[in-house]
Amino acid sequence: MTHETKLSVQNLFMSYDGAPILERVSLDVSEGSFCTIVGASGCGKSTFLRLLLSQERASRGKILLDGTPLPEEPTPDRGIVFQRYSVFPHLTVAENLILANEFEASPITGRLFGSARKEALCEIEPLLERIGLNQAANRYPAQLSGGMQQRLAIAQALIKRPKVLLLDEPFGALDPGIRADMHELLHDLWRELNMTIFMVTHDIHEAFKLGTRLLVFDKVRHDPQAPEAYGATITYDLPIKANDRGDADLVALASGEKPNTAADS
Amino acid sequence: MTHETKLSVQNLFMSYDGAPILERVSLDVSEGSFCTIVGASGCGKSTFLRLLLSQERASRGKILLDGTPLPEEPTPDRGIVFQRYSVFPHLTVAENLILANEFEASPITGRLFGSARKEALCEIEPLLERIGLNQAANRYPAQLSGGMQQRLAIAQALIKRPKVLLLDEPFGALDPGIRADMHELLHDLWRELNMTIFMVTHDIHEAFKLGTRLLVFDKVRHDPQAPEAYGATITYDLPIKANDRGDADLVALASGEKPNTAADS
Amino acid sequence: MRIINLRPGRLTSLALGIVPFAGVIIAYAVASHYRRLENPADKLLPSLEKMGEAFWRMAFVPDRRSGDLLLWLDTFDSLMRLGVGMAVASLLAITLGIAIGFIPHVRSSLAPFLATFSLIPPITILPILFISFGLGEVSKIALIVIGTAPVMIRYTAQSVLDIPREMIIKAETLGASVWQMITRLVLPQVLPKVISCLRLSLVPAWIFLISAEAIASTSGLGYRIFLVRRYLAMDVILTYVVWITLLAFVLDRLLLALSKRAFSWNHLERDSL
Amino acid sequence: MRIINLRPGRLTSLALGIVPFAGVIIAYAVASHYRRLENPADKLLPSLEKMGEAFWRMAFVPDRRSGDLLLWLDTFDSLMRLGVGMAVASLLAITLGIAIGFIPHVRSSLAPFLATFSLIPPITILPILFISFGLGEVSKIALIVIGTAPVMIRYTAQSVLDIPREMIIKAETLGASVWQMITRLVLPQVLPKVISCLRLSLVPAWIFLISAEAIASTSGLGYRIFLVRRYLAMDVILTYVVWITLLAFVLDRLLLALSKRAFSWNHLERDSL
Amino acid sequence: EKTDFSVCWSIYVGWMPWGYLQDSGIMKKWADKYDISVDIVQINDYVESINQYTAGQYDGCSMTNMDALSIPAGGGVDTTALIVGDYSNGNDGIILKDKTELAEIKGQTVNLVELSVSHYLLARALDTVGLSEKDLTVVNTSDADMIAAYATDDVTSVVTWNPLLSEIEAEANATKVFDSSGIPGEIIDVMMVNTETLADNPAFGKALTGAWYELMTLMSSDSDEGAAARTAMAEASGTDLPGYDAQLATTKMFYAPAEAVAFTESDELPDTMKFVAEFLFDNGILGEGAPSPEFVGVAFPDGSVFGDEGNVKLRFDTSFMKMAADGSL
Ligand SMILES: Nc1ncnc2c1ncn2[C@@H]1O[C@H](COP(=O)(O)OP(=O)(O)OP(=O)(O)O)[C@@H](O)[C@H]1O
Ligand SMILES: Nc1ncnc2c1ncn2[C@@H]1O[C@H](COP(=O)(O)OP(=O)(O)OP(=O)(O)O)[C@@H](O)[C@H]1O
Ligand SMILES: [Mg+2]
Ligand SMILES: [Mg+2]
Repeated sequence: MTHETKLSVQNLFMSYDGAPILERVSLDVSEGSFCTIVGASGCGKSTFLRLLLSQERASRGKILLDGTPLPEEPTPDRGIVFQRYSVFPHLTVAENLILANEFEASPITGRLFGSARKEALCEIEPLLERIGLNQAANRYPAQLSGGMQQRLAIAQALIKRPKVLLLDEPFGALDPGIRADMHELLHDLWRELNMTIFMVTHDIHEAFKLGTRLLVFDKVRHDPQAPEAYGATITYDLPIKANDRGDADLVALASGEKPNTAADS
Repeated sequence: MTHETKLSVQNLFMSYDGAPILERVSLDVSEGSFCTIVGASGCGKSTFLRLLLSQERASRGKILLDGTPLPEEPTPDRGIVFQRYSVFPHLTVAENLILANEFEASPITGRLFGSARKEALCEIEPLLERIGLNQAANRYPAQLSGGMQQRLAIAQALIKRPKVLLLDEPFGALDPGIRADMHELLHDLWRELNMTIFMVTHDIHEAFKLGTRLLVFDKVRHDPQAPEAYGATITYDLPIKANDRGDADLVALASGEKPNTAADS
Repeated sequence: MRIINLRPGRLTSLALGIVPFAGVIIAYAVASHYRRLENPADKLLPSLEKMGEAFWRMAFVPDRRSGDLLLWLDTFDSLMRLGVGMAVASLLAITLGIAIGFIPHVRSSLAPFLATFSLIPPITILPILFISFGLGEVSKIALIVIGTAPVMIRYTAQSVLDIPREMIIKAETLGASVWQMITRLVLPQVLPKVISCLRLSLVPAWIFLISAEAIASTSGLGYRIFLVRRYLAMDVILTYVVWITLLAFVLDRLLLALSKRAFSWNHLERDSL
Repeated sequence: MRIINLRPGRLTSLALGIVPFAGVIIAYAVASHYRRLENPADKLLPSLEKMGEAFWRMAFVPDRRSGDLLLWLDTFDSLMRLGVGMAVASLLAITLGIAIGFIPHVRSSLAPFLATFSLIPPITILPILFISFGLGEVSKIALIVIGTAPVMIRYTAQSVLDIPREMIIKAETLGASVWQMITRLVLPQVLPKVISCLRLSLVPAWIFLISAEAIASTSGLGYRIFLVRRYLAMDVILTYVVWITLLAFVLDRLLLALSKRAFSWNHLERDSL
Repeated sequence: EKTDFSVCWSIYVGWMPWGYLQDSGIMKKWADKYDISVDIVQINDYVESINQYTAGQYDGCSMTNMDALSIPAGGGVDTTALIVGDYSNGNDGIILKDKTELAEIKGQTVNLVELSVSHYLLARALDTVGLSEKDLTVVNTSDADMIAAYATDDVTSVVTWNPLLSEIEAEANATKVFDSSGIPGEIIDVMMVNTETLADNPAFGKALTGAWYELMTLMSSDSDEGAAARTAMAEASGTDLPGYDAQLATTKMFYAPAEAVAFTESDELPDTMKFVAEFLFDNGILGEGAPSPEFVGVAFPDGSVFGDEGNVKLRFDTSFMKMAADGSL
């Protein structure tokens, strides 16, 4: 694992319709980091990911990827798993997974035929098995439970082996057994591909278990008369050492100390 | 807390389009229990809640509430929080919360006016504060983040103080701080109203922290050739004593022992 | 950057929007010019000045026979018919649409009939309409209603069916009666859909109005077009067509503004055309 | 139990569905009976047998003048026109609809024009259609296309806009080019919508077809209806109306079946009318 | 006892007086005289007006002799020709594009309103040059679109009536090769009324006839009032006075009731009706399952009957026009 700066966020401001959401966010992330992001609901975590993905443009500030400004639109070097809408409803599970392959292989039709298609389908077999969907390979997303859909979405985002992976509460809808499996899958791929991961989660245990770095978003300034007046920023930025993971004290500390807007208001 | 049987499920079978989802589910739940339900994704937990709500009719078997068969349709004695779609998009936060009140107060218009409305709005102030939405009282759900919407949904379900409350992964989208607050709120109300609660969750810690009884759903019979051939049933039914809660060993046991379809297949 | 991620600025957007309009006007002017070169008295594609004159004459010069300002008289009469027709159709859409979409028994009973009925091209049964409703205002309004209501009812019923089942169940657990669900949940969620459907139905409504006025009427925009068509007075016809289009446009925008004002919650999430 | 939770069984459902049809037929038979009591040769509401005879005559007795079986000839010609017209309209809807919905610059350029153009009642500009497309088949098809395409294009464009932005972004992260997104994501997700829109457009398409055939034609269902209207042969007219309705119904069902077969993923989630 | 009557009419040169009767109050004056009320309603669509009359919505309607025979009479509604207003004397015609002889129509497609008087005129014209309908193709074209249709290249010949006829004739490449002055007195414009209603309420017939001939006198006069009346009619039909006068010139108006009586009682009328009945029968539109052209009976003023005497449904009756001629209304 190198420690070169992969991604650098410099004094980022973001507002929607004049209401500031994020302010003065600065961050340097080295290649191969696994940043887990926690924060109060509605504080702008998803917005931050959208900025990293170039889905939205920051009001002010810069984001550098490998030292150059981010491309102006989403590119395959940054994968994403959203809270919802992440899989294509008109494609079966298997088709969802070979899609990226098809895009790459045939620029005109965007489709594989015959043996090439068979091969692509074979290639995803192990992945299907790993996410426990091999029996459902020919079902459409609408025929899957919410959890199964989310597993598919994660697998789909991993298939292009992106250098930067953005995850927005990807495991929220999964049961603990599958979740543990997905953790493992994600962890292995992270190591394998030396990905830089940003993951928003509400589960502080998960944040500690997976992350190498924990980012806590919150508002530092707060005007009780106008709670919308200020945006959130990174209030804690904790490196997590391997032996910290699962450390119950730290967990308690982090959950206890994390400031809570709802309780304030 | 009384120990009278509140809800009794007798040999329940449920299938969709011929595919069995649940089979031979039997259960007696005493009044004031807090049953947490875990199980593999897609195994039928939500389906079980739908049956308890009378949203669906079982293929076979009986469900008795206070010794009499369930009403044939949802009634205010059983509240519900779904994974999605639980709040009304055309009403503001405050209007969502006074709606039940309005239904009760005016059978014809279903609407309160003038001072009655003011009073109703006042009444919900403390609740709004408790769920941290008092600043957002006049916003529409589409203007809230996912987590805020879910908090509103929970508050809305609690407002009729139902005897039985059904929760389908209600805290999946919440961050830990708010989640802890909501736990507290739910726990207090459960005590206060002596509700019987069924909560589906994917967080085994949450299941142990809140529940008095843990139900694990899984398939007992499994045909590798036809994984859809059999339905799930209750494979573990563990009473949780107050001092068990948070017991790390038990947590590990439950998460480790929970059979996992995805890993099998 | 991919073209789908490039958003034109305000000015570019305006300029782009004007291009096709300008194109059509220029194409018309050129075609008209060449036709008039061949035959200076050509009636089919009159010059733009001539259309302007026709507009002036119809709008501001009192008719010799009746002393009326014909354009305003026609507009008023047509809009009255259209307004009443669309109001009746909307009312039917709301009542029947909700009943069909919300109550399974009503759905079983009326949905197949309505589906069938909506397939009958109303102009084929015009004689029956005229005989049932007479040749007065009622039959013109009836044609508009018969022509637009079935689609509006179906669309409304579908919107009711599209309300997530979970919301209805939630309402039941909040103790709502069927009537309360209708007034507090279904109606408010469906009204913006009714308005969009109304906007879509305006075009067929105009067509039916004009057809009806061409058959039995002594005023109205459709009547005037019919009357001057036999002399191929295209200057008047085209002026009226532009005027009708303008009226339709204004109505459409008014309805959109109404919807945005009255149902702001429905316009929060995404772009619409 | 609330009425909204009571679902009628299959038989009840069937019986309920038949009631309104039976009601209309009985009402007609009674009205017809009383009219014929007064004037046995009444043409306005012929008896059901007479309509049966008319059907037999049109379908199986060669015409005295031409020797053709008129019903089949008319049906074939009309369906050809309708088919070509709808095919062209669908093609326009898919190409322009996707361009407008997907590419902001095209949207800025064409959306306002299209919105305006769709407001013009096509029957008012028939003379211009004639000089552009002649008086043959092309102008009839053009009338159908002009009448239905704008709505279909708008609807398709709106469907494209309604695709969650997240999916497009996901596709971008999977390395899709704009063209690939169109062919693999937008088109497949929009096609079922185009088919539903096509189903909805069939009714106006029939109306425009019949209007077009009334203008200048030697065959077709609309031609026959307008021709026999000249001697109030309501037996033929009503037979043709029933026949058109039947054809429209069959087309509608065929399109639905096609959609269910080709886009099964789109029909998994909820009830539709 | 009925006191409220209504008649309908559609826009055509010979029928514009009906609209003027209503607007000017002449009709009301005459109706008041007989203690009844008569409403004169304009219907834009000619066929629709006849259909409405046939369906019983109106007590009378202006139409041609041919349409009276095929629609109301053929439909079993006993109908009386109350006022024979005019016949077409050049008002209907055949126009060829870039051709000058009627015989050149052979092999062409001819645009006309099928089964209308235009169609009849064509059949009669073809007779004169030894052709028949089989020698050409008839394309049904709605009258409202006729002028625009002529402007397209597809159309090479049309049969139509005024004002469309003169509009098309004004085109440089148009030649009128035949018109109704070639078959004078065969295309007759008549106010038809329901026989039963008329029999029960002679006052209705009297009021209509009285009002009509009062206006005829006014209209035919050279006075300013006459010109004003004609101007009003011109504008109601969408043209101006010279345009309307041009149309009147090709219409043989019976301004004097005596002329109309003479025409109706002439020997030519039965022959004309025979031609018409044969034409209708050949085209299969003479009533349901008509076994022969004589299926519907037509009674003439002298009591003679053409066709089935047991099924007389169209009656030419001069008694009311005679009253007008005698000044006894
Ligand atoms: N498109 C938008 N327009 C206007 N405001 C928005 C928009 N999207 C989000 N917001 C607002 O921005 C704030 C942050 O939203 P965001 O979705 O980033 O929160 P979050 O931290 O992801 O919350 P959660 O944990 O609930 O998902 C919220 O207050 C929300 O209301
Ligand atoms: N309406 C339906 N028709 C057919 N099958 C259904 C329907 N609803 C659910 N299923 C199937 O029933 C099974 C159980 O679904 P259910 O939603 O109860 O799972 P779950 O345990 O709640 O899963 P998750 O934890 O992912 O929410 C799944 O296999 C699903 O595909
Ligand atoms: Mg978020
Ligand atoms: Mg579930």
